[in-house]
Amino acid sequence: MSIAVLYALVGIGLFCLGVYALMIHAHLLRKILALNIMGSGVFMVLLALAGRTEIMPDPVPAAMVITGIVVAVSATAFALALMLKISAVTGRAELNDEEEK
Amino acid sequence: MGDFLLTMPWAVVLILLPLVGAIVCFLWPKNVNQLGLVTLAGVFLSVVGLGAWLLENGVYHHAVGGWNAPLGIHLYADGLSLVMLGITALVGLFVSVYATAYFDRVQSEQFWPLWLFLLTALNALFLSADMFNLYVTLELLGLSAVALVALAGGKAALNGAMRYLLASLLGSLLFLFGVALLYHTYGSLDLAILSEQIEASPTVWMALGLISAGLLLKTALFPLHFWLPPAHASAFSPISALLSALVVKASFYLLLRLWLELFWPISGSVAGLLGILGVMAILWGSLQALRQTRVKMLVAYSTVAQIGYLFLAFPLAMGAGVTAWNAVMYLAISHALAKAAMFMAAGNLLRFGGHDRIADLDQLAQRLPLTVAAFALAGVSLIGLPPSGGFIGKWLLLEAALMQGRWDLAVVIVLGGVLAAMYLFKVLGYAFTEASTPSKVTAVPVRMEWAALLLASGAILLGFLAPLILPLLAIGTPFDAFSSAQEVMS
Amino acid sequence: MCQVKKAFLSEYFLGVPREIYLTFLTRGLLFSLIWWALTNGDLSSWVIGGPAVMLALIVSMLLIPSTPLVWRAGVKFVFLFMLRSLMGGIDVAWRAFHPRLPIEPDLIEYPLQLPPGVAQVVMVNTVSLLPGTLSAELHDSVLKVHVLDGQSDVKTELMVVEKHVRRLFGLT
Amino acid sequence: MTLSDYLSVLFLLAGAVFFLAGTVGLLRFPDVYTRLHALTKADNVGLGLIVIGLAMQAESYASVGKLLLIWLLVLLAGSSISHLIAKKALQKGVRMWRR
Amino acid sequence: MEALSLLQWLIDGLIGIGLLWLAWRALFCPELFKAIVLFIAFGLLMTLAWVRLKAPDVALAEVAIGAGLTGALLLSSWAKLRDFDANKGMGVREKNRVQSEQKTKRPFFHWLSATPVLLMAVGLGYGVLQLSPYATGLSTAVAENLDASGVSNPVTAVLLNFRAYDTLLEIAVLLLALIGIWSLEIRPSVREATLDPVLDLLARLLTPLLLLVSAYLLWVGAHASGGAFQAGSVLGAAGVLLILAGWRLPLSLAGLPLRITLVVGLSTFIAVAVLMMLDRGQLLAFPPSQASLIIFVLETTATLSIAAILAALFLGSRPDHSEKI
Amino acid sequence: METFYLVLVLFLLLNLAAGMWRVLLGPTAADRMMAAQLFGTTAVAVLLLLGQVEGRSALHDVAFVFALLSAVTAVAFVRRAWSEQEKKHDSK
Amino acid sequence: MNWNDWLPLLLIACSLVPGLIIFGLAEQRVRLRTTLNLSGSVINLLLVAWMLWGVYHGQHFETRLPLLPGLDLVLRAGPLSLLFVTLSAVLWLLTTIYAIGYLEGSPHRSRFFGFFSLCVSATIGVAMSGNLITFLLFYELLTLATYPLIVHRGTEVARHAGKIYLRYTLIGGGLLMFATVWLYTLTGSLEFTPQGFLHALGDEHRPALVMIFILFIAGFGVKAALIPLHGWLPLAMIAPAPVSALLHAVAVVKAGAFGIVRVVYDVFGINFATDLGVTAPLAWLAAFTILYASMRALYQDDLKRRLAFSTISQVSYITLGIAIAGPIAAIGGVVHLVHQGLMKITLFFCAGNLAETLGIHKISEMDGVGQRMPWTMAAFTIGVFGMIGAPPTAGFITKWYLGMGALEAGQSWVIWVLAGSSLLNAAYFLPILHRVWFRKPPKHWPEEHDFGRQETSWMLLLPPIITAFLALGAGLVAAAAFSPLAWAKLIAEREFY
Repeated sequence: MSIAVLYALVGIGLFCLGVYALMIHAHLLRKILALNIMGSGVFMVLLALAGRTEIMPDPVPAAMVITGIVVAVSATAFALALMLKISAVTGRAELNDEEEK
Repeated sequence: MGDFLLTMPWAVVLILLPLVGAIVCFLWPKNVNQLGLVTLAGVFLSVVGLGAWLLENGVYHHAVGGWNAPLGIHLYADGLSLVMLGITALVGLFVSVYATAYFDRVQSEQFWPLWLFLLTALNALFLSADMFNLYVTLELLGLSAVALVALAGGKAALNGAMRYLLASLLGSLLFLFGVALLYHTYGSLDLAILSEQIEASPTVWMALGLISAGLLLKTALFPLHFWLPPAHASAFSPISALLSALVVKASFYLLLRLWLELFWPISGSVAGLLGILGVMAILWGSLQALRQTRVKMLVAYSTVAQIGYLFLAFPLAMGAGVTAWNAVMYLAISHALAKAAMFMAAGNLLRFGGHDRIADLDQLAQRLPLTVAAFALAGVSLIGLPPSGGFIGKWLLLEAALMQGRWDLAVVIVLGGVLAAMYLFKVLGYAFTEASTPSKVTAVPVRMEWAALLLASGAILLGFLAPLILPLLAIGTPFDAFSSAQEVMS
Repeated sequence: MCQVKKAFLSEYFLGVPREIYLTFLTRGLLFSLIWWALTNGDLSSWVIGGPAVMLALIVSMLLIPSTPLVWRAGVKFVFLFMLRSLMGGIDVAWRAFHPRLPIEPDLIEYPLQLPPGVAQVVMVNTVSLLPGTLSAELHDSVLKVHVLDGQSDVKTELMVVEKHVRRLFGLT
Repeated sequence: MTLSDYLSVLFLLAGAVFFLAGTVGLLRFPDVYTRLHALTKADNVGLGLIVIGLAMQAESYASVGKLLLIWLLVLLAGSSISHLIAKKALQKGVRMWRR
Repeated sequence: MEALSLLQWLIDGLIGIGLLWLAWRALFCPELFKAIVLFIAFGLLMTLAWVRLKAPDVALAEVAIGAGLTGALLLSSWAKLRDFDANKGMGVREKNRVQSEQKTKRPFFHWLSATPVLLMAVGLGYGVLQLSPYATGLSTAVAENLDASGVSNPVTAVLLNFRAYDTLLEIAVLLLALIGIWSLEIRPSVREATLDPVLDLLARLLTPLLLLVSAYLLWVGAHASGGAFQAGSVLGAAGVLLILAGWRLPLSLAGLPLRITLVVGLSTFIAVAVLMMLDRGQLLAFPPSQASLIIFVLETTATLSIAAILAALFLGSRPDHSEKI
Repeated sequence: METFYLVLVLFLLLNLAAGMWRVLLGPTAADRMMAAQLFGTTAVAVLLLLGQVEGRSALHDVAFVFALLSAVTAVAFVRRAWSEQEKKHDSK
Repeated sequence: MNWNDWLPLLLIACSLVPGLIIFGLAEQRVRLRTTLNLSGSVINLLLVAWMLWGVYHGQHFETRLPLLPGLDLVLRAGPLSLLFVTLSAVLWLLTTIYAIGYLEGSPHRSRFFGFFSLCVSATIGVAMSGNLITFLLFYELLTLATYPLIVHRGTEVARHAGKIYLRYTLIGGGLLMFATVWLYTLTGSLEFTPQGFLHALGDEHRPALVMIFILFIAGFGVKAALIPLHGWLPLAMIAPAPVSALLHAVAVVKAGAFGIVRVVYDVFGINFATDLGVTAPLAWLAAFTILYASMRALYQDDLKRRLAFSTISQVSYITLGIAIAGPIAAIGGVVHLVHQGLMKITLFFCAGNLAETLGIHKISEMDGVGQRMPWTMAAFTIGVFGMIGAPPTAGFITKWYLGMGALEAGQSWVIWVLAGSSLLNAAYFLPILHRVWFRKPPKHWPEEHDFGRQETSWMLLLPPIITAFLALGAGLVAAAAFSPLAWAKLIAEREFY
């Protein structure tokens, strides 16, 4: 096992924690946090595994992660705005599980 | 003229034109409707151009930036992409015309940039041959779709949008994780290169699982469909049309593409699982649709059921490959036309009576005949009754199932049609009868009625166009990779 | 929020021209220095650096009122500040490590003689880094200071600092 | 190791001690205000010392400049923010701990 | 070397465990505010992890985003959420809010979701461990073509030349998010705290500095860590800071001028793409001799747009509509 | 020398871990935020030290940006998150 | 390009195009609508006559369009097709006239006539299909086009009837599709061929073929209203009278019966089917349906319901004739396709006249109605005698040939079925005639409309009289060259092609 693999495993851990939290939490802000942490986990795996060889770090995963971070920020900002709107309309920052009658 | 058709880089135009359109609509929102329609017309023409090019030259390759894979990104188009692009442009055009009448000034200012972004994402997705690029297009697609759903602004729409957003982001991340694993196994993101090297290993299995799970979530295959009905039912009708007809298909297309070109050598053995989920989707979606009391919700659940059909091809591809894939693609495009028309018709009902309660449709067949006709024609295609695109699709699918002796699937295919008939004719039946409480009515613009009707007629017309469309699908033999794999297996 | 904008403009237009000229120069120098430090002295970087410094200069002129500083006092002030803040660190470290936690917090009010504006803010920020003091509120030129050790003679210390700040800004 | 190296190590070690002090203060001090004292002062001094220690190893004046700039920034931000937090705490009536 | 290696392991292990612990607490501690603070800390630690993974470019991006924007966004959203609650009445609501923050699905559901997640974790871990210990990345391919790319920082070369198409779409995603938020028509929060002289000066001091740093990152991106996105984020942070200090874009600039700033990056990208298409027949194919200039132009405009978009994302509501309400 | 720097890094990281305790303890929002702030300053130091170890000036840039931007979060906290309504909850 | 290649398509267009135009017409454009309708049906008749002449002289009319790889859309005018087409064309013209009179002044006539024309197109399409997929296509189109007619009145009852109708027919359609595709995967062909195209298949496929046959019969049996698949038909009586007349006399039930003919003769081939052992059970089923439905008819008071059960019973004669598996019985079955059509439409027209003119729906209200509406009731009487099979009506010819065929095939039990059925027919029809002619009329009819000197509108009166004459004529001049019987013999000669 190398340090790369250590970080990759941490990434997997983060990802799975995120998935679990996303599923069980009701509050939207928490779900958004969970998605962000999941994203970080994926990015970490992506980048960590690039460091398996010591010679020269692979720039392509780094570029992908940067792109991914931008996308994640966009999505987070949008999700937060949507959450606020929901909260303003329904009074709760949760999804209504029951259908409207 | 012919020369011009063959020299223009249509694929690039298909991606950049709607993007430019979106920017222009965002900058100068005064004439969005005209700007948008011009863009759509341009996109439509570009698809025609690309089609001409493909017919002449086979597949299309474009190394963006002049960098060849694996370093750069390739654009790629074959018959499969072409048909998807074509259906997108067609449905898009009609929905756009519909939208010009549907939205008021402020709404159309919001609608157009988002929709054009969505169109960009769809086109880019259908043309990309790079795994990471596909991820970016998926995100572009998901965000624009969610933003469109949220436009409706009500409680239900916002909730639906949020659920959709969460599902979509989760799906994208799963996809990205799979991409990461693939990249680190083979050192490339290019589909063609990956497909040459791929072989079964624990890592590849995990990648397969993650990518498939992500895309299934976005495609809303049972039991991952939970987000679809609220989102599709609560959005503005033209948007529901776009979502059900195109957006869901995009992730399905991607799944199909990846399984065909990438995973088939290893995934054949688990294809049965997708088939089972497909069957459950058909049954569950139809039963839920039967239970609904509102038209749009019913139509949305119908989408859940219809998506199930698309997955029946996976277990069937083993013995009856090309037939099964043709069947599914035919079903997909027929569903795109029919479902778009159906949502548009539902939008007309909503506009007309201010509600979409099925039991209170109140003699709409008399008062809104074009709309009800559109609904009925679309329904015919969805049920799979002849003569319609849905019939051809189901015929081929049934043929594939029986060729392989998959009686169970064959029965489900027929049963699904009967169930579809039951829930759709429920709506139509009430459209003939008088409601107990008449509601106040608003006039429906002619454009909205005709857009729905023409699109629905398109779904019917597809029943006669198989000799034209099936050869298009075969350009570049997208289903061939699979048949060679089949030989290896047998 | 229009007042804010107006304030910016007035600060810009109503200043004394010569002062602005001077400020312009000093700030330009400062920004160039920063750019030089950032780019590790790379000469080719000035292609971007030049416009960037100019832009930063313009923005800073728009945002920060031109306040002429007295250089000699400035050096003195920096020296004092360094020393006192080091003392501050030592002081608080000592208290933190001390097993009995020798603190006796108190809140005192200290009326500032300084004119409102940049000078007051500099004072406020400085106070927070001095030993045992933390500026907690500035209201109508009265500074509330939270002190760690109520017994110590904070007021005198504050007066010293205020004097230095006043000199720094050339307000005798 | 040269003399400057030894000096540098000394500064760095001292810096670390101050960081420790900051943390200990953060944990031991009884209320917001006192904790703010600990954090602002100790950490800033700690960082300053580390910056000086590293500056002695630096290859160019420019990088020394950059290090100093970083420290100044942290100083400015730290003191401003501690003031803002303290002010807000007062406004909100967070009670002060008294012996 | 033995001690050194052990030390490395300890550091990386600590960071790894710290990350997992922070993530766990951020996701499962009862109080939402605490969770947000923990998440901010998580972002900061993530930066260290990127540094340890020898990806300073990513670390810069993470810092610019994690430390600057995401934290501010989360805190500000949390505050707005609470304001909605508060507007509906105090006391009881407060209790409800705390409950709602902790609310999860039924315990049965916890197990139902935990099992597949655990399975997935095991599977993924196994999959990763099965990977060959030698990376088969594209570093050699990038290195071979670096000369023709116009920049010497390989990450920038990938982002703005080899895979520039991704970046184009990425900027489109950013813009889209903003358009999406604007179309939600969120009313701007009425409450804006009184001006604070200390904060005011801080914002005013930092803004030109942030501008300089942004320009620096833009420049340095060509041959070392940095680049358009990092530069844009830093500049955007200046905008966020100004917004927080109470400054608002004058209405005269909030209309078309702002919109043009928002799209200038994407538009330039498209324009360059089309020009290259016309010139060399391939999308975004830069001639090697002019590549560095083209990339510079692309990055500059992108920086401007990214900054404007990020600041606007933080503001949330359309600035040209905000005054009407 | 390298080992020394790394020991320092490790020490600072442990410091951070201890500081996290405060985030959990609270009791006021300010306490938590403050701890995160500590995180910022310490992380700057860690970054500088790591930069020294790896001989990368890029890390100085990271530290620089870090220092600049961590202020933004804190300001957001003070201006937005920690507003008037929290009185009862906080002052125990 | 040969004109003959397009004639079958043109024939369909004759009703389809007017239908589509009519959909777009405003409600009040009565004259244009009528012109379109009538000219469509007249042109249709002329074309049919032309083709009859052509086929008689051995010409070939076939339209072939590609539909799927390996499968074409085939429309072909063979003798059997033309028999059905002719029936439809003639009755369409008459029903159109009748419907114009019947629906005068009622709402949504554009929609009605549009779908009506669509139904006719579908029926003609069914008749002329040259292969199973084409057949299926038009067969389902027929289902769809009739649905709006059933729910036309827009009442809750109508909606319910429509629902039941769809439930039956769509499930039937599903079975058909299943069977068709299955067959296709076995043989790779769906083309209707004299003597069928299955006998080349190996023995190992026999169980599958039996299953397919059962599926086909189940599918077609729904429309042909074989017991127990008949449940929709009595309910569908809610539709306006012209619909009941055309649909139940001609289009829908005949399409089902026609499908059975096609499957037995042109898909399986009668010899092969007999060999498989599937014809005998079919014959029993048909016989049972004949008797059971007649028995049910006895108990209906609603005139249209009684007629409906009568239809169920009568249509099974066709199936019976086919299933007996002898040439003479087959002629009887095929000719009954026409004869039953003529007779039953007469009865429905008359029932419609009663309802429209006097508001009479029930048999118990029909006392003495012969005095009020003698012409209508005369036509009715002819129809009734035809149904019973009394000579010299058309019904007699059918039963004669069926009986002869059964004897020839050595299945004498059929005679008893025929006799029993005739008895039952008499039992449920003759009392009506008694009421009509020999009882005293009541003082007030339930809901009387005044049509001046005539007993009812001439548009309502003319069609039943004509059809009654045709029904009578078909029996009287059965030996003539172009009589249905002669044509049926031609069909048998050319092996049902």
